[in-house]
Amino acid sequence: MAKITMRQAISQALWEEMERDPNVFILGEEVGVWGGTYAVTKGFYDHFGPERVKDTPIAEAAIIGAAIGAALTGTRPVAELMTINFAFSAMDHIVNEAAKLHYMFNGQMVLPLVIRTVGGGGRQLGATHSQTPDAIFAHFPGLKVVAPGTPADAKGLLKAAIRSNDPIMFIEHATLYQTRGEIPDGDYLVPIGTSKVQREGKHVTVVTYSKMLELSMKAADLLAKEGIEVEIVDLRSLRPLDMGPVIESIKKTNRGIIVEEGWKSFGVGSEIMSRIYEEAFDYIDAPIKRVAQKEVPLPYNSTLEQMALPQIEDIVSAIKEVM
Amino acid sequence: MAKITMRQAISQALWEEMERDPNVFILGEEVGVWGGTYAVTKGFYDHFGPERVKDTPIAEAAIIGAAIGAALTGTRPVAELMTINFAFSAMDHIVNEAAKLHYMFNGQMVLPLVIRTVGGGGRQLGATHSQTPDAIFAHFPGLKVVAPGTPADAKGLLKAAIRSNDPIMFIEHATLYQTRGEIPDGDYLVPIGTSKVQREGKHVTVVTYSKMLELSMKAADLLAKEGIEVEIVDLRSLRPLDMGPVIESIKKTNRGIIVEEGWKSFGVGSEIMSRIYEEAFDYIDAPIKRVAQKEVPLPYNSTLEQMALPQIEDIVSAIKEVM
Amino acid sequence: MKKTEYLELYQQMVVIRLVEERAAVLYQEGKIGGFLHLYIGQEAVSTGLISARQPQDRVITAYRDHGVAINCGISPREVIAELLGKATGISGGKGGTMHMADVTKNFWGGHAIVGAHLPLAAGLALGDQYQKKDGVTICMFGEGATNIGYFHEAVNLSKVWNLPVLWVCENNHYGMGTAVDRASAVSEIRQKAVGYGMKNDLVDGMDLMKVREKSLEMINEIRAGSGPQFLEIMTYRFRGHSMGDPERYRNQAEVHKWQENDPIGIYRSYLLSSKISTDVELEKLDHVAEEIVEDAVRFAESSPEPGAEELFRNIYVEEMSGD
Amino acid sequence: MKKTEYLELYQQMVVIRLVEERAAVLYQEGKIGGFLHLYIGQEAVSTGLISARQPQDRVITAYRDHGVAINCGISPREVIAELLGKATGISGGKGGTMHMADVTKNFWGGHAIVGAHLPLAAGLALGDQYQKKDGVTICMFGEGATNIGYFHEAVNLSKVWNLPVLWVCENNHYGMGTAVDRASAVSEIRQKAVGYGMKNDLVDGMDLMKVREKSLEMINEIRAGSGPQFLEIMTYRFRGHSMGDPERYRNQAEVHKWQENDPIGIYRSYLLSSKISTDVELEKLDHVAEEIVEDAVRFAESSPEPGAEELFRNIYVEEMSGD
Ligand SMILES: Cc1ncc(C[n+]2csc(CCOP(=O)(O)OP(=O)(O)O)c2C)c(N)n1
Ligand SMILES: Cc1ncc(C[n+]2csc(CCOP(=O)(O)OP(=O)(O)O)c2C)c(N)n1
Ligand SMILES: [Mg+2]
Ligand SMILES: [Mg+2]
Repeated sequence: MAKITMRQAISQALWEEMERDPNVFILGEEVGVWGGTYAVTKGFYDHFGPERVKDTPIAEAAIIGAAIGAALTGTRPVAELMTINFAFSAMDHIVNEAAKLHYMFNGQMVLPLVIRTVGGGGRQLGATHSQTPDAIFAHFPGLKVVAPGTPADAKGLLKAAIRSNDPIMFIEHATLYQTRGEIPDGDYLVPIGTSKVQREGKHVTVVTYSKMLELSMKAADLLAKEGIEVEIVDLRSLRPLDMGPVIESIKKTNRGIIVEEGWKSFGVGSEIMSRIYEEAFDYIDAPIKRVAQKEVPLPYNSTLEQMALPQIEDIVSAIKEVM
Repeated sequence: MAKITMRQAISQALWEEMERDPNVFILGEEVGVWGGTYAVTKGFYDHFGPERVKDTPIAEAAIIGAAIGAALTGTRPVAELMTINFAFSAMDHIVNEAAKLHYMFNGQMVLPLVIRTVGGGGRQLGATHSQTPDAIFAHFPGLKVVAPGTPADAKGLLKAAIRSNDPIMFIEHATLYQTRGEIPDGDYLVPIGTSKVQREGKHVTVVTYSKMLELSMKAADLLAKEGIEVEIVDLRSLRPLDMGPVIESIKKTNRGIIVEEGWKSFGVGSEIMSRIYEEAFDYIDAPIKRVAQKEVPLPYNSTLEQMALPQIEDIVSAIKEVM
Repeated sequence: MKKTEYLELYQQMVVIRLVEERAAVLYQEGKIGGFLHLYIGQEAVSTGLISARQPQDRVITAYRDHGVAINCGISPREVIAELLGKATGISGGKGGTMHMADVTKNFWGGHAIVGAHLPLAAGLALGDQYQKKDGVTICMFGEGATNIGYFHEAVNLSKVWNLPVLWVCENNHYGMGTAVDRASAVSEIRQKAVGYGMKNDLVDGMDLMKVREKSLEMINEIRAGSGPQFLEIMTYRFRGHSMGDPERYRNQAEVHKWQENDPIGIYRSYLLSSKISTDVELEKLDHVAEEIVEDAVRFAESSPEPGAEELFRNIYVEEMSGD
Repeated sequence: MKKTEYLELYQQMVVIRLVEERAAVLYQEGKIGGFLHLYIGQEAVSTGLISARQPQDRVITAYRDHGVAINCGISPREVIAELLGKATGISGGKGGTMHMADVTKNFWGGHAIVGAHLPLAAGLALGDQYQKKDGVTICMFGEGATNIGYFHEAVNLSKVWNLPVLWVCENNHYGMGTAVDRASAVSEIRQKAVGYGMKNDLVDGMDLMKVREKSLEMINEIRAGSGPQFLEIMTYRFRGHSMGDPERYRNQAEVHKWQENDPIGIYRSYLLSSKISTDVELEKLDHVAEEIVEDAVRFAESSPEPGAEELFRNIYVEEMSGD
């Protein structure tokens, strides 16, 4: 069990899979010579060479479109979209092509494609560069959407994604790259589409994922001092959505909140809340609450930005409100 | 009170607003010489001329981007995206530019922009051409999303949209154009962001909008024969979302279902259900149900397609299940 | 070419023509749903072009794909069955008219979002390049598609990476109702290739032999490592854009003028005047073609619809762990 | 030009340089958040270009916008205050470094999505054309931006509609770490204009007078009705792409060679050798510039942050009826 950063975990996953399978290659803006804008692919270009670590023009639709095409021929591209905000520039290729080809052509087309991208706010990048629009991608059947919250999961999930034959959006979080955590030794996979209890507790359930897992963990630490034992379920993937552990936890605690970084309306929390009520209506003792981003384009000014983003205190008070 | 089709209602709204205000103009693919692929702008080109009815290249990003730019100069463009499936090709301009400019530049930029587009399935157009992804647009603060279900609302809402100074997605439904309904005489507006009770009842609440209003009305007719009085609340706009009439109705009936045409997960119903539980938890006597599209890319074959789309019987049985 | 090969191409054109004419009737009978884009008038383009490919060369096109499908070796049975949405259709009835493919014959579809398949084509070629295969990817698209950003990104990428693609623009003078110069900055589309420093040429698309010759030349050069090339093929569609086209944008005199250049007639004359074949022989082929198409219609009409279980098949390659 | 005008341009360049140098320090001190893209080395481009515009001419650019903002008449106070996220910033602290605009000065921003402002520029010009105003829209973008689809759609549209736009490509040889020929099919970017049949030219961007002259010529022609034109300006950024740039993609010798061509030095020499000004006079201007920038920093640092109520202001123009 080594303790490494999220950045290292993701980098290791990519490196190991590229070593294992010569059909795996990387393409994207600045993944090569620059070493990745978040330094995830640092050293890859020198080691694997320009054929397998391909710098692209600034042309998101072509990056995803070409990755789809290459995947159809049996290679296993890992396409990087520098940030998820630029995924809108490849939206058609993600939702109309990647998500639909396999079905539309009756299974003839197989796309072993991973789209790695980075979301999240909190770094004063302004409204166009700080989004967490994960929910909108999760809306499309045919696509899988994965968003890890720990280094161990990031590594295992990314390796599983690269070995999968389905198109997968793999959403990393810009402010988690420095987060450290233990990872299992050797080669391991984390199955896509499995939620996980990251902390056990009996009083209240927090459903969350990605960066908000970190904040929820801290909120749980604070509440533990007051005797409130928080159970935290990490979704890890939004589609497929594994509600099993969520429902199980809710049936135990009878209370819950959902914490997400993105905007509240038509977001991740709406779906989770709906499913909980659909599947465990009789077990809910108090209205479930959502903690989410305020519904504004994220401002540049740091104070305003932090006001808009969910904070540990927001989680703490939401939990207290459902108790 | 004349009885006209949805197509006529929308066409009249456009025509009247263009007559009223010379700053209003139309641009989009085939809006001119062709007369609009759904014949909504038939006759406009001859009457208003090529300067005000502008056929564009097939270039969705440029259509929306240019409409934004023109709006910034004080004109009032109505940009048509032939179908909402092509909105993904203009996604960045819709969610990163139109939705954010006013806020990001501290109110300096004003965008009186309407994006008219057409959604919905049921015509065997296959997976890429049959989507109802309304929820994903409604996720973005800064944008307004309107989707009328009756000719009267369509006309009044579109006129209100054209006179508004905010960017608005106006989503029509391809299989509603022939639907007839009474409209008020003369010039009238329907305020954006107001839900409406379209049918009164006391036993159960159906929350819906757009095409599914039509189906819900028919389901209500059927149930009326069995003595079940259904109240139907039509959202009419998804952002701003007016929950007032919904909550009021739920507090009266204590039971509800939500009917939408799009996919269930991370859809419109998730948000509505969450809000109901947040705002009226103590009033719900049975778990609310969602009726929505099966989570598959919509197939071409008509039988399969109809299996995937919500049907009147689905609404009827969902209502019976919550009774 | 051997005589049989000449005749085979003749037969392909006639079969395409008859399939399209039958499709128009089936559409009017309500047996085909959705849109229907006929290839009548353009048969020499794909027949000549695809006759020049090797089996390892991939073909990809837009929604006007029935002819291309037949040229690629998909049987009229499978084409018409797909039009009728039958289980025996080439896409199992799930794709429909716009989404036909047979990857075993290196035909990669049938794509309905204008221009979106061009990045996929770059990717197919990238896959071959990466795997050091010597295939050339032939990508067909309309002149209207050259105005969308996808065209630009894909063609640029192909040049930067020296991908083995033959870009083939079928200039049939209109994108729906929009004449080429009303939507494109240049009306000779090949001039766009100059902006990418790409070798390009132009050929008369009503003359199969000219199309074939030029295609052979370019495909050979690309296979030899020339990098991508651009071929503009001048042609004309004799019918409307799709079945519901009011055709207000062109006059019948223009249509008639082009119809005098019938590609089948031209090729027929060529076969006769060059003494490759005789009237009697060709008439026999016409009859065979009629029988093939009649058989195909019978086959399609008597084929079963896809079973209900098909609805949820092939959304993903793997079994999903969540839902 | 009058002497004062010559000196004014000198002063603008020096102020820009000093603002950028101070910004770098403020960034290192942690007072500026987000990314920071400096304009050092490129000052002559926007100074020469914008000196050629009339007040009715609109300017729009990308995220490397501080210099452009100053040339357009935004005070260094408002620029630096925006960098610090203060209420007195030109975008009220909500936009930040990448989103500065002052529409009263016909400066339309500051846009952070690569290439996405080009369609907006077409729209600004469309608005002027529609309203029969004689303004020319000047749209600046990097050479890296010419590979994205937005470029293509916007430039094509401008030509089809004969819009009054001057497209200005600042070719600084790199898009982040990607040298021009690693991402673009042609390394002389103006060649792309040929693909649109558009008049184009190229000018040395280190020489203010040359930039000004060429810009004047083109803007005049466009105003006279020539339709859009394309100007490539060769330049170089002396600093990294943004503050966190490891600069692995170029060697210091190359940077030094370009630094010898300092645009301020070149213009200074010109002013001296042509006897427009003297060393003493220019040094005095240098001092004035220093004071302006010091004052701006003091102003910005002592300015208040935006109040909490700003978070929810300017999402929409109108009051919303829902929430
Ligand atoms: C992105 C997108 N926008 C619009 C459409 C609607 N549409 C379908 S075909 C077509 C015209 C295409 O013209 P062209 O590329 O010349 O091909 P042709 O139909 O002439 O073969 C349009 C606008 C679409 N399918 N996709
Ligand atoms: C659509 C999109 N993709 C990627 C980025 C990230 N990005 C920001 S600047 C940049 C390089 C742009 O280069 P160029 O256009 O040459 O402008 P320069 O920075 O040289 O002024 C990239 C890739 C972005 N902002 N938007
Ligand atoms: Mg065409
Ligand atoms: Mg550059």
